[in-house]
Amino acid sequence: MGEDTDTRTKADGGTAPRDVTFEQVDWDEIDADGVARSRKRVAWLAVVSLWTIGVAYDLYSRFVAETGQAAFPVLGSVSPVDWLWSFTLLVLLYYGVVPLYENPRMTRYYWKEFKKNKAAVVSALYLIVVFAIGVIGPRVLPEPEPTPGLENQPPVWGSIEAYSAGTSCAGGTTTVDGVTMCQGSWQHPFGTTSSGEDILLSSIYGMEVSMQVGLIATLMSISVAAAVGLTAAYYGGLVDEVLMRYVDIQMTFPTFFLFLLLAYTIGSSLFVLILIFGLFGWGSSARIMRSEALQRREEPYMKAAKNAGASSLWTIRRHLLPNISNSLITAATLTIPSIILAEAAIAFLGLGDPTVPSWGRLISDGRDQLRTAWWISTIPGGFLFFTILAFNFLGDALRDALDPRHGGSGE
Amino acid sequence: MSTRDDTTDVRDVPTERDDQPLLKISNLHTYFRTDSEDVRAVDGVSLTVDPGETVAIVGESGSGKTVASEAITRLFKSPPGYIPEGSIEINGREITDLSDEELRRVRGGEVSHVFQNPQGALNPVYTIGWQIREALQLHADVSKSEARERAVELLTQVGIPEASSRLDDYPHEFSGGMKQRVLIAIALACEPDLLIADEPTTALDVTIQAQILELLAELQEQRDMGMLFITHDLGVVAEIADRVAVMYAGKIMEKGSVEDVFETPAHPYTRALLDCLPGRGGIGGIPGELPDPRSPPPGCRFADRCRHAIDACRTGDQPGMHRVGDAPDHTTSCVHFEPGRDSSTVLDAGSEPAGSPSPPDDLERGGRR
Amino acid sequence: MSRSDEPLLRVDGLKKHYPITEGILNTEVGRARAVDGISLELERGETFGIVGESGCGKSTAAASMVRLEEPTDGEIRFEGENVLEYDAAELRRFRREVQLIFQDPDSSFDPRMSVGDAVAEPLVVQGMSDRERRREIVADLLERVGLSAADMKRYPHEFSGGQKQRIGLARALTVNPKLLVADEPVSALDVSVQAEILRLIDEFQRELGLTVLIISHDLGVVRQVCDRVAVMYLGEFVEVGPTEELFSNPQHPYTRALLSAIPTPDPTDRGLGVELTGDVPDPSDPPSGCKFHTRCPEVIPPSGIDLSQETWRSVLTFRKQVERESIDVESIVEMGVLESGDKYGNLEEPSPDAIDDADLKRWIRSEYDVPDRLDDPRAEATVDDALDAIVDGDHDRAKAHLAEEFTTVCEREKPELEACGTEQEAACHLLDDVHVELDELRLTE
Amino acid sequence: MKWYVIRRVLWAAFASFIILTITFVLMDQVPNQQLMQAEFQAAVNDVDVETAVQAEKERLGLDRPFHERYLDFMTNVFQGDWGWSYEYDQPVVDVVRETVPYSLLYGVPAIVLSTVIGTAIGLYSAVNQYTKKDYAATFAAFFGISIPNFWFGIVLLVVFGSWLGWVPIGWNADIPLAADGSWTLLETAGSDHPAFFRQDFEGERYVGILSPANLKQLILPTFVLMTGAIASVMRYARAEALEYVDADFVKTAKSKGVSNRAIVTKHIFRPASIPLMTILVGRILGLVLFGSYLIEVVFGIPGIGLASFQAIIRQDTDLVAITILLPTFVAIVGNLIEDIMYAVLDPRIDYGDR
Repeated sequence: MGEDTDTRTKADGGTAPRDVTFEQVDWDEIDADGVARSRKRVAWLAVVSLWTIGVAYDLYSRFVAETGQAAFPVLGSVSPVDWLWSFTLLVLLYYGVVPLYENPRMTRYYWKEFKKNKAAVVSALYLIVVFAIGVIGPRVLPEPEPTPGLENQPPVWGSIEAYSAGTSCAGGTTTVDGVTMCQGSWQHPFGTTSSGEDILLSSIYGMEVSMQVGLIATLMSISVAAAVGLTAAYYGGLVDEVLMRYVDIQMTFPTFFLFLLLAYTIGSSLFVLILIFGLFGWGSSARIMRSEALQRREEPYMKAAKNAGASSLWTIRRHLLPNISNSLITAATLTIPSIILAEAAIAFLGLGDPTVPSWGRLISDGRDQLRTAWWISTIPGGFLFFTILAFNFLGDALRDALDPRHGGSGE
Repeated sequence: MSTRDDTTDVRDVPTERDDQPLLKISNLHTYFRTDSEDVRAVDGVSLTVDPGETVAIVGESGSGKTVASEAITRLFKSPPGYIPEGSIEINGREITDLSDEELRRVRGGEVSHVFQNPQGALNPVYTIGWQIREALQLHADVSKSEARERAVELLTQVGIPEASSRLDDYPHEFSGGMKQRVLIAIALACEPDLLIADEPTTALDVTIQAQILELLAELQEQRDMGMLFITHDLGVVAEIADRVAVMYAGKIMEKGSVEDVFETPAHPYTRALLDCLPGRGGIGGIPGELPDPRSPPPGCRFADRCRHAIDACRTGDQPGMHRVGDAPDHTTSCVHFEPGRDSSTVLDAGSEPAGSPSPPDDLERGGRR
Repeated sequence: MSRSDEPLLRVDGLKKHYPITEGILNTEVGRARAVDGISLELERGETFGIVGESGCGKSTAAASMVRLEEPTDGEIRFEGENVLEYDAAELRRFRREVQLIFQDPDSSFDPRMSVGDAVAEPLVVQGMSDRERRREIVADLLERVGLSAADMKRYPHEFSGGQKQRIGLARALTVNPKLLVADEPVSALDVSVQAEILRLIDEFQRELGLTVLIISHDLGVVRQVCDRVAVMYLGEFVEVGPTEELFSNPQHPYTRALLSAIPTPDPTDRGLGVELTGDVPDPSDPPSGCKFHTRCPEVIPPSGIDLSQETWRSVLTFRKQVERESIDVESIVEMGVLESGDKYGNLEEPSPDAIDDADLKRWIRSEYDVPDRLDDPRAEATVDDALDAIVDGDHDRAKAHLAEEFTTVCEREKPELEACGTEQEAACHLLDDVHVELDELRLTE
Repeated sequence: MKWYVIRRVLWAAFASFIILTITFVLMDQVPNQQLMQAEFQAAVNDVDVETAVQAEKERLGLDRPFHERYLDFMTNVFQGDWGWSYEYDQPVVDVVRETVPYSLLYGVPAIVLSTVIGTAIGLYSAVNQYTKKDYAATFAAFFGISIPNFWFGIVLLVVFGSWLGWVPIGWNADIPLAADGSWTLLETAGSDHPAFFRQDFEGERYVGILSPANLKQLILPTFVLMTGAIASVMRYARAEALEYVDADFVKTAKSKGVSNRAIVTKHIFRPASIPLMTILVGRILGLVLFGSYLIEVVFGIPGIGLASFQAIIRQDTDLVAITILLPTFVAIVGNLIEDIMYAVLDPRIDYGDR
């Protein structure tokens, strides 16, 4: 078999420098060729390998050599959360930014669709700012530290009765109706907490925490969910049964309560929190993606791919995954804010990592001073609220914009 | 937008009927609002249906035939759809300016619909009996038991065996053909004067289609009901219609009695459509695409795909309805049939040989005998 | 190397059953017999059509033939090689030789893949890694199906149905297949576009020497393009033959019914042959014997019973209802009372007991269109006995009576495809007589 | 159908079993409070610490092999013997019995109200899709979903409690109770009632669940819990209803002459309500369970959430286990009901093979 394809080529002269029509392809030659990878992919694989080596070395020095955290040139020591964070950023870059850059036509189209939703554009801008400050801020700014004497300082535009504030007043004092009022100052634009920590600084550090928790845990959760959901839907049968029954069990244990249980028994660091939300919170996303993928699996274009001779992996990656991206993005945009909220709630309850400058902890700090120093709870609460709101708006708009069938209206 | 009133032309054609038509649509437009320009789904359609008569609207997808049928009782989704101009009279009463409440009484009472897709047209969570009873009780004050009796009667009439035991079944327990029968029963529940059947057999197999067509014809005869039959299938038209209107891109291209239109198709579009039928020799289809319904080109909508297009076809509005030969009701919207032009350019052109679509310029000169 | 005397594709006794499971352990309780033993041979360069109503298994048959579905049973040989024994690499090569065109142009393209990528996909998965070469092949093909190379970057929703179907054809041709399987290639399109697509398929077939298998419910389409046609009913071929012979001289009652049900575009030729009543039976519980006998307008009556075909048909329907115990006496009484007017007008609660047996029997007859008196005395006696039994509420007796007298050969024995013309074959007991006669003739000679 | 229900019930039982096992294993890792106390006592009393701890272990049965303790734990849980709370100094069962009613006090009205209101808004929004009303409702829903309810609670407390003084800031746990500590709907009590501790007034005031004072202090927690829930319900209801707004059968109904109102209530709501109900049971339950935890902490309501929170802070192991298990079981039962309801309510679905 196959020799006839040869004859076809030769019948056409065979000496042509390039086969440009389909009749002239020598498939046996192609069968003999190996698989080539694009340069982009090679670069990506290199970066991932580098990262993996870094993690491996870190793990080695911690647990095998027991020399403590590994020190790297330039970077110094890298915490577990930072490892995850760097990987998350890499993935966002490779799967989010690079395709948009490579496909300007598609990008313009998405942007045109996305632009229609004003609330989403504002949200996106807000999130980009928060993200940028959150990523860069903690690298260049000093850590917020309790400053005895400068407790309960008001924000720059406000004032507070001097007896409620610390011993000194950064913005000087005034006297109103015989009460000495402590004025705000640009030294602490958003004021300070009851322990004298600068609220602006704390909020910036809080941005990093929220972004880390939200993005890392969501990436983990969505990746697992997509892998499980797609595998279950594509293969069906026993694979589906086993995976989905496991999801059932996992989902009966609400993540929040699971975290409480684990926080109680093994302690609660930010790393543990991220892992728990990332590894145990994907049940409902997996269900959504599975049901979507089940529908897509029956579409004729899946059959067309199979008919072309595509492997299962190819079909899942190139057809199933892109076509459930609506569900994926929906799930992701539902997951990010809920995880940020959960982290804040846990920090608010005081059950989280006490060393982490989370917004939830700030809100909790200001709870008792609400009547006097309302800004301590309100300002970080506002950041939290608007971040969650922005993610929700953004998700809604993305869902609309990413649907290529959405374009036409009318009939 | 066309300001020319197609109806004036129709009035030129002497009609022998003295009595009032059951349905009279004049210069109906139906547009849909979009982000950019409106989609002109129906763009000036005039049509009458007499009691006991079957009129078919035939056209391909995108011709606006379904929208035209839904515009009669304003069933299309609104917004975005709206009727910018036109008049619809039922038994002499204008219904375009009726309120929703008044229109509600027309729907199902005087005018009923049967739709294309029987699978989705029945509410899956109610029994068949409930859905027929609902139709009955909306328009007549009947008790529950009377309604039940009537429902059994209706189901028996549409050929559902053991009707009374099937009243409590849910739609998913019926086959496609049976569902369509149930939907016909619902449509007939209140003895409508006009039945609008929108591709009622398209989703069904030929053998089931034959059953449904026979049923419709039978029921129509019993009730002397007018029927507006929407279809894309010329075979079905030839089978069931008395008169036919050919629609293309929101306009009527040709109308007349079914015999006239099939024997002497006048409009180049009708002729091309008939040529596409299997077994008619003309293999090759109609090259080109429908014009953009947002901004249709000037002149005849079909001009760009027409073998006989001349300069006059590409200016002004859609040509008026001109009489074809001596047939009383047979009119077409083609410049070649304008008084003073030679209509034989179109009428005598044979169908092109299979597999070799020649450019239109060549065919201009065609018309050899 | 293939043997040239082998047909391109040879299918033998192909079956595809879907298990129906129930209960806590998913035990198999039945099987939907979508394809139940079909055989065919595709010669190189011919166009073969399979027609049938929806649910007859024609699409499943096509999918099983090219191993998109794993057949339950049967043998498939492509150029002499057993397709069912292919390993992964061979199967991939086989995919190259056999390509499909799908029914719905809207859903047969991944909405998130540009048309260029979609057409190039077979090339990519078959291992052609040279991007530029792929681009050139795709550009060439798009132009050959009447689009432009610039369309490569556009997405499927930007094209009309007809254009998409052209692209579908281009996608199928990229790997230069030998067999093209078109599953309802034009049924989702308008007639004017249908003709274009069919012409395009025809052109490529001639140019490339393709073998084409067309699956369609539309007899018009099949008649127009196919050399040979198979008519399928409930997973089996009931008739196979050269197109013109089959259409002009159909041998199987189902083919005849199907042909008569097509509306002709001729207003002077009205009246469709509504010969088939009811729906296609459930493929998980197909009728015994000839699967078509439950709807057949030409069921052979048992010898010794002489009834008009119409009456005989109604007696059979009646019998089927008795068999399924679905004679709803209550509702028949309800209807009967309604229609009888005065006689039972004063009845409070219409119940079978309150009705005269004779009336009830008459009503049951009329419900199933059985005449009040059958011409054949033996048949009449049987029906009457059965009715008595039903009125008495003894369904078993009624069943036994009817089964004894009215079991036809169509129900008992499964007809096989047998030659009934030069190349025509049909599976019907009506043809047995012809053969018997022929045999007798031969014997006497 | 029968098999389907049986399967679901068995599955719920199996899931509960797994959850209990996980809880037991995790709790087994936590240092035992009593042992630590014994150790401390021994150190104080200058006895041999080792022997004292060993004795205490024996007394508590902790020296027995793992599987025996595991079996014990399982039987105890099923027999309602849920251990001892050191913080409350009473059996855990009693703590649960005392605290759960407080959670129901605001939880039940919040669930009922948010379901009704949310569904109504969602339907309305779907029917008026792409109009200003729809956008307004959707926009409001985003706010409802996004607002962190613990923070919202605090802000509302400041505004309405401390600035405006409309509602009390502290939560008075005794108001819904009668003088003898039992629950009552409405009755009058004098100043000797524990709720009025340190208050001096003449005559009698209302106490009980329906008393004005109690309702007043319930307003904010109920409202805060509702905001998120209404928004969620509304979004689900809208999405479900949109599935049917353009359905063919709605067009059939319209062509029959059914009024717009009846189309919404009969033809759209009824089919949409089936999947909706099932979503609601699962999702809203989770939302409320999670929300109540925070709300009780913020408002100081002595419900099960606050008890659990304090148990965690104060290392009251048995109480932690039970207060975390309880909502989990509520979720399991909720899911079970959800699945069975779906099967019962939807005539379209044949559960023959699954």
